[in-house]
Parts: sequence; structure tokens; C-alpha cells
Amino acid sequence: MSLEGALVVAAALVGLGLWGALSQQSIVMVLMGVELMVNGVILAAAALWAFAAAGAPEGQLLVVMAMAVMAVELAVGFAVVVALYRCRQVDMTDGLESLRN
Amino acid sequence: MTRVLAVGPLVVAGAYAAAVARLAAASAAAGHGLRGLAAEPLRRAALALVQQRLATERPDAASRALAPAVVAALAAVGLALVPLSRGWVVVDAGAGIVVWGSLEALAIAAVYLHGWSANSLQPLVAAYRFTAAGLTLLLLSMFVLIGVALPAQSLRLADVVDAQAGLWNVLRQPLGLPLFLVVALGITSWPPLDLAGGADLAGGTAAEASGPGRLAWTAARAALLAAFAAMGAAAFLGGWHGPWLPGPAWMAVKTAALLAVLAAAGVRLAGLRAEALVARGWTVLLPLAFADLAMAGLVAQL
Amino acid sequence: MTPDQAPAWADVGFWVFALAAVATGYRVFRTDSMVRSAFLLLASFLNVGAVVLLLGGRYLGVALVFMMTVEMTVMAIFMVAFMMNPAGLNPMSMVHQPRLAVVAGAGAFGGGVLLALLGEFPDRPRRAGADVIAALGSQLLGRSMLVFETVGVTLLAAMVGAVALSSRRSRFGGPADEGSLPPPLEPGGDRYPAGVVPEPAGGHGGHGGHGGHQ
Amino acid sequence: MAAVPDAIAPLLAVAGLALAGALVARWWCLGGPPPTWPQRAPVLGGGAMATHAWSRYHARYFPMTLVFVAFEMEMMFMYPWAVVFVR
Amino acid sequence: MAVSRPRPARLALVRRLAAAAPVPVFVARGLGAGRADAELAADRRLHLVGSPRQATVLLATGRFPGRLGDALARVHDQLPHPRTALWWRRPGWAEVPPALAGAAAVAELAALPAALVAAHRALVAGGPSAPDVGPDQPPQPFEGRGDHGQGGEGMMGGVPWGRPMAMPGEDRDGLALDELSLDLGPFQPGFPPGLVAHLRLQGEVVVEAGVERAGGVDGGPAVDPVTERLGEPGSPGGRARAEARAELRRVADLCRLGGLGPLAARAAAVAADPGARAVDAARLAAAVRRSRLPARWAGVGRVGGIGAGDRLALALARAEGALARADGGAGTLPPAPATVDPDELAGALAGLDWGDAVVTLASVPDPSEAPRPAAAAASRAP
Repeated sequence: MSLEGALVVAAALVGLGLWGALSQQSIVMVLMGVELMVNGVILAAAALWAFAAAGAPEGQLLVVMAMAVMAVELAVGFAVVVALYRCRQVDMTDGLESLRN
Repeated sequence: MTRVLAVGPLVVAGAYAAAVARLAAASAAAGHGLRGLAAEPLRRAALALVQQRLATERPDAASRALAPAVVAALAAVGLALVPLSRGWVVVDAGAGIVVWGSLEALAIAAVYLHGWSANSLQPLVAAYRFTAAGLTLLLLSMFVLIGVALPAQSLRLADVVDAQAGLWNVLRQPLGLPLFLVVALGITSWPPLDLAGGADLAGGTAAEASGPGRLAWTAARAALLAAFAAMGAAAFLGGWHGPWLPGPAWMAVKTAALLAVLAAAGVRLAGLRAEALVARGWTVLLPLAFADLAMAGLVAQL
Repeated sequence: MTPDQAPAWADVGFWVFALAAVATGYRVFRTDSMVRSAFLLLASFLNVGAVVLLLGGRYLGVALVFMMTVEMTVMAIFMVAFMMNPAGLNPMSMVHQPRLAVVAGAGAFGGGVLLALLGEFPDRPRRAGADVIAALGSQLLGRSMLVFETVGVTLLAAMVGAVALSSRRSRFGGPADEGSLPPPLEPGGDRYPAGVVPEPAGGHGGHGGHGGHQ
Repeated sequence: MAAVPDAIAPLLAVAGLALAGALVARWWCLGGPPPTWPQRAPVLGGGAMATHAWSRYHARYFPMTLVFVAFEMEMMFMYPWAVVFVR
Repeated sequence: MAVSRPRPARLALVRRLAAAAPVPVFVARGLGAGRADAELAADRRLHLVGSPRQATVLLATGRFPGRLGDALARVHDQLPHPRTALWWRRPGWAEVPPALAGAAAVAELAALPAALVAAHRALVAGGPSAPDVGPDQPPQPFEGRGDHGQGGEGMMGGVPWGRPMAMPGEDRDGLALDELSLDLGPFQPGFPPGLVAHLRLQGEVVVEAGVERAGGVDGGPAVDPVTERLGEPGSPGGRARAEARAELRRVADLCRLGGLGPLAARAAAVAADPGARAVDAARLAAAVRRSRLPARWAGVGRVGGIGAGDRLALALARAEGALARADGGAGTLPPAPATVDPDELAGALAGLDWGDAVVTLASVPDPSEAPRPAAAAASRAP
């Protein structure tokens, strides 16, 4: 258990999330990729808080903020998905092209 | 480590107690006697073990196996969190109340997974019904349990019990216990709030479960209900505090009393439909829970 | 004692949970069933939650588990509603620009590893025994009150926005979906393909509803 | 006090052992012969289904879940707040 | 088709305990016996279950002509092994549905509980388990076909694992999500005999419904052996008692559907008691009111002017009045609710959610339930 170890794992999670977010066609799966990236960020923040910030409360706050970001992302993201589906029956990012018209 | 191993018997005893309470309440309400009830859960369990385990045409087998196991594990964690006596608790978590909240959340996820995994309509409908009600009740439970953390100035359950040495929370926050019992019935899907197991859905998420699978599901939920009763006793009824008897005895008595109340409600009251429960949850119960929390805050500052 | 001097079981646990988090995170994008996908992501979060607990975040780890369990259950409900073939009954790969995605993902991982191994981080481990929950509480009520309130307002805005966007009525009061229902699958054809032939009420004999046992 | 809080080991042990125990118990209860096709048809009180039940399921409470998630996140700030509220 | 036998239990103790357990019975209601089986709820040795997956004994009551026979076969095969079937039949019936070919038959309601218990004990002790009726084939052949050999084509096409996937349909909500179409019944718990609902669902909500009385309205003479035996032909007291009994059976059914098993047992006990007094029905009615079930169902299933909650209350009031009359008193007997035309019933189902739809279907008065003079029934019997 070390800072480096935790950061490498966090990097792996962020990388996986980025790969998923970029490769998936469906909007909901893109959201999943973003969530996985935030998962990595949370791990990195927690590790930095534990090993490099002397347990400063701001470190904890950062983690809680990341969770809040995820909640907002999820709420707004899904609301947009519902709205899009309602008017266009679109659930793919590729399908969004047609919205520009 | 020995304490960790003690959780196994606790889970079994809890499931058995919840089952007997339910059978006794049903028997009394039907006008039958209470004779032979002690062995009744064992007989039903034995029958389930002789029956064949069925599956649907194309189920999600892994989820189907996982869901009851997760609920059983949650029941174990729940019973491990509750202090049974002064200084005797298996998991003395500093954020015990938050652990309890995440346990409820995981229970909702497990029930959803159970209903989904069968690939059959009635379990699926039950899973969605339950999730709507479960999420609403989860919010209630957060309010109510934050309320008990206020006088203790701690999220640790041992501190919550200690803070009730003089005055039990059920008197300080009279709305807390009834709301928590509603949450207990809803999250464990126990009658009358058995949204995951409605009679109109042929048994809900368990409609396709037979034999050992059904036994595991029922027993795990019974153990979870016992964990809720123990938590209610610790958070509102002063836990192991009480005169004359030793601490664990008080815990057992209070837990059994709450189980009896929950079981009696199940056989004498008709349940609410999911839609009605969600509507009342947000418009009536949530304001009540908020009032409970506000009152807890005021009383704690006095 | 510092986290560096954590007991051996904690070291083992750390790597078990960390690898499980990565493995389940990978499986998220490699499974056909959307529900499995959501719950695999939940498993990844649970494992990270366990790691955070081992790092000493006794509130953070549990809060992560709590929040993410709920979010992933909601995620599953939305995925089932809005994705075709949500159970993956017909295995399907729905990806685009796979090469770019792999390169970007690997790049992010590589960058992170470089940063982790070469970066200069102060060695200031968390003090054992501090009440981390109370510290966070004081922070929220004290110096970071502004952050706390900003987040509160943002969440409120998210709530309002979510309801406005996802409920049926548009803000102009009329049905938001007027005239936007999907066309029939074939021009001028039956709206109900494959197995969803509507039955006329009442007069319906034989095996109408079901797929025909043979 | 150890660097890892005291309660973490028993917490993870209880959760892990219980989960493993429940899964092993399931494996131990064999549950008879594998079901045949007619046994596996979904239960509808003698009725039958045209399609798989797995489908794009209209939950009808989508806005409620989103409000719930945002609300719950607010509540997550309340837990640490409750600890220091009285001080 | 392999005849599956249960794995011998490892321990004799497990079997002994299992044999002593309350017998899980799944009831398939045929034509001609009404809701008489609801009275079995009064017996402690029995456990009426909601899903065939739970049962060891399938109890078939009455006749199963045509489609009812197919449905019976389907339910029969859904029971786990060890399983058996028991048929409550009149000796005169010639036509035997395939699912009941080897089933033991019982002619008297009073003899049923003992027969069910005996059948269960014999099964658990290692007796032969009933083989499947249907062929061991998927609903549609699929193996080796399609893109991945699972029978599917493309994203949504084909028959993966033997069934097609649901396709989208429009909805009142404006979201075009998938629509499920199915037949529910005739053996869904609480349904009147022979009732099949054809439903199209969006989520839990019924988009469109059809109602069919499989086998026709009651499909022939009412031969409720119990009612016949009780109602001394022609005597007004006997007729009133039979009427009360039919109402109490319906009350038992509805309580069970409302999740109140113990109250169902009480209603069944009053129904089965030949010496029941009006005061018993009044006590039962008070307990049902206290459970708030009629209030919960107040707005549910309004067909023909009244809802399910009112129908439950009316059934209780009618039972009380009829029992008072049977004892020679001057009980007020409210008029029976009119039976509902299937098309009107189907129209009322659209827009309801699943729970309300099922309660509606279970609570509307069915033509087959109307008690008729025993003499008339006897004269029409074959």
C-alpha cells in the first residue's frame, strides 16, 4: 500500500474510463465511462489525502466534491437522455448529428 | 476473529426469530393456536431443500445466485454493526450509521437484481415497484438516522447507544422509531410493505424461485429484518441499557419486541401500492422525517 | 504509525481490491447485458471504496459505497429503459473509433503512471488517530462553507433541471412530444412488428398472444 | 492505534465471509435435476408471453430517481455535519 | 423427455421434517367449481401458494375444456419435482385433460385436505414425481441459428433462446419504449374460473386489454358439489347459506390477493362452517375494515359503478345478511352487483397498472359465480 501503487491503479481506472467513453456509441455507456474516470480521480484524491496531504480535511472535501460532480453529471445527463429520447428516439451519440439541423 | 465468527449464529438466530414472529402473528390473526410453531420454519426449510431448483428459459444465472447471497451478507454486516452489550460489538465502525445506509442501498440493488435476473414479467414488475419505494424509503432512513447521530455527536453506533443512558431516543425523537420501522418493512420487502413480493404478482421477484433458491431468498430477507429490528432497538430503544437484566438480554428482548410489532403489522394491515407509497413517502413521510431531524437538532442543542 | 506501516493484511487487501476494481472496470465495457454492465461498474466502485477504507477514509469509503450503489441502481434503470436490447440477448458490439479510444485510454494510463512514478509528492502521511469525520464536518461548517453552499445550490439546480427535462410537459405547458412519435417501421405499415401484434379487445381466440409452442 | 482504522478488518471479514458462505451454501444445495424446457416457461398463471420479459422497461418514475440522487448527495454532506452540529 | 426423480435427500430427518411441513398447493381453477377451493385456506395443514414454482401438489378443480387444458398443462410442468396433481372432479366427467391423465381424483371438498396431505407425504417420502406433459423443446427452435448461434439476428431480430424480443410501441407518456404482450391467467391467483386477460403492457401499465372467458361462460352446468350438498334443494335457508358461502369464498380470495393471508383463512373458516352465524361474518367484516383493505382499493377497478373496495365490502355485507336469513332472521341482503360484460371490463383495464388490473379482474363478479338453485343445476347435469 503506497502512494505510487494507488496512483497507478487510479491511472488504470481513468484510462479504462476514457477508453470506454470514447469507444462507446450509446450516450448512457459514455456516461458510464465518465463515471469510471471519476472513480479513478476519487482513488487518486484519497491516496494523496492519506499519503501526501497530512490528512488535511480539504483532501476529504475534494473526494466528496468528486462524488457530487458525479451525482450532478448523472442527474443532468439522464435528464438530457430522457428529453432526447422523447423528441428524437435517439440514444446514440452518432444520432446527435441530426440534431444540428 | 472469534467475534467475526459469532456473526454466523447471529444471522441464523435472527432469520429464525423473524420467521417465527411472522408465523405466530399469522396464526394468531387467523384464529389458530400457536402450537407447533417453533419447528415450523425448520419444516418449511426442509421442504425447500428437497424441492428442485428451477430456472427460466434464459435467466441471468450469476445475478440470480448473487442476489440472495448479497442480502445474506448485508444481514450479517447489519447484525455485526449493532452493539449487543457494553463494549461488545463485532464491527465498531466509526461511521456505523453511514455503513447502515449503504447496507440499505445495497439491499435495494440486490432486490432489483433478483427481480431482473429471472427474465420473467412478474419478477421484473416487482423489481421496479420495489426500487421506486426503496429509494424513497432510503431517503427517510437517512434523515431518521442522522437524527440519532445528533445527540451522540458521533456516527458510531456504540456512541449512539451510550448517549441514551439517561433518555432513550424513542422519547427524544418520537417520530424516529415509527419511521424507521416503515423503512425496515419496505427495504426488507416484508408484509405489509412487501413490494418485491406482491400477491398480485404471484410472489414478485421470487415468483420464479423454487426450492433452495426461494429458501435462500426468504431466509436472507428474514435475517435482514432481524438486523433492522436490532438496529431499531439500538438506535431508539436504548440498546443494551436497562435495569435488572444483563445487556445482551435487553437487546434480545427489545429486538424480539420490535420483530413482534413488525410481524403484527404484516398480518393485520393491508399494504400500500408502490405508487401510493412513493407519493406518501415524498409528501407525508419525508416532511415528517424532516420534522424529526429538526426536533432532534433542537433537543440536542438544549 | 503511518499508512506506510500498515499491517501486511492491509497491503494484501489493497492489491486484491485494487485489481478487482480494475478488472470489473474493464468488464463494464465488455459485457452484453446493460444491467450487468451497471452492476460491474458498481463492483468497481465498491472495490475502490474498500481501498479508500484501507487508506483510512472511514467516512469517505463508506460514503462512496452508499452514493455509488444508489447511482448505479438508477443507472441500471435508465440503461434498461433507453438502450436497445438491454439484456444483450443478441450479443452486440456498439463501438465506434475503437483505435482512437484505445490509444487515448492507453495514453491516459501511461501519463498517469509516469506522473505516479516520477512525480514529486510530499511525504506527509495522515496522522493516525485523528477524527477524520469531525474534521470533515468542521470543514464543511467552517472554512468551506462557501463550497458546501455552492454544491448545495448546484444540486438543487440539477434537481430542478432534471425534472424539467425529463418530465412530460415542456415549460410551455403543452406536451413536449406533440407530433414527434416515431413513424411506423414500414411506411404506412403496421406499427407493431415481431410478436407485438395488438389483439382486438375481447374477441381473440387460439394462441394469439404467445410465440407458438411447437 | 493502527494506521488502518480498527473496524475495517472485521467489516471486510464479515462481509466477505458471509458472501462466500452464502455462495458456498448455494453450491452445496444441488437442487435436483436441471429443469426441462416446459418447466422453464415463465410463470403467468397458465398464460404465456409473446416475447422475452427483458425489454426497454418503462419505469415511469425517471424524474423521481434523478431528484433522489441529487437529494441524497446533499444528505451525504449532512452526516459529517451531524457530528459537529452540537459543538 | 426424462422422467426426473428428486435427488434422494441426504438425511432422513430432512425428509421427515419436509413431510410435516404445510402442503404447498397451487390451485388451478377449472369450470364448474366456482371459487370453492378458497375454503382450503382455513386448513392449517395446507399452504395455498401464489406461484406453481413453490408447490408440491397441483390441485385442479372442475373441468378443463379446450384452452383451459393447454393452460393446465403449462402450469403442471412449471411445478418443481417432486410434484403431483390432484383432481377435484365429478364422477360423470368423461373428458380428461392430458395434465390430469395420471392424477388421483377426489369427489368431495371435505375429503380434499386429507388427500392433499397424503399426496404430499407420499411424494416427499420418495414417491414417483409426475413427468412433464409438454415436449422438452424451447418455445421456438433456435439452436445453431442466427449471428451467434443463439437464434437471434442483428440487434433485435430473430428468436434468441426461443423467443422474439419485445418491440417499441407508443405510450401515453410520449416515450416509445418496449411493449410486452401476454396472456395472464386463467390460473392467476384470485381470478374467477376460466378468465384469461390478454394484455399489452408498457412497463407496469396496461396499454390495451382483452378479456376472454376460456371455455365460455362457465362452460356448462354449475356443479359445485358443496353448494349442492349444503343447500337442501328448494329450502330458502339452504339457498341463503349457499349464497353467503359464495360471498365468503370471494372475500377469502380478495384478502389473499390483498396480502392478508390470515384474514383469508378466517373468511374461509366462516365459509366452511355449516353452522356459521351472521355475527361471525360481522366480526370478519370488522377485521377486514380494520386492515384498511377496502379503503386501499376504494378507487381501484371502477367497473359498473363500483370499485374493488366497494365490492369487497359488499361481499361481506351480503354474507352477513344471507347468514342472518339462513338462521331465519330478517337480515338485509343488498343486491348482488351486476356481472360485467367482457368488453366493458377490458375497456376498464386500459391505463391501469398491473396491481389494479389484477385486482379488478379478480373482483368483478363472474357469471360462473352466481349461485343457482341446486335443483336446477342437478337437472342440467349430464
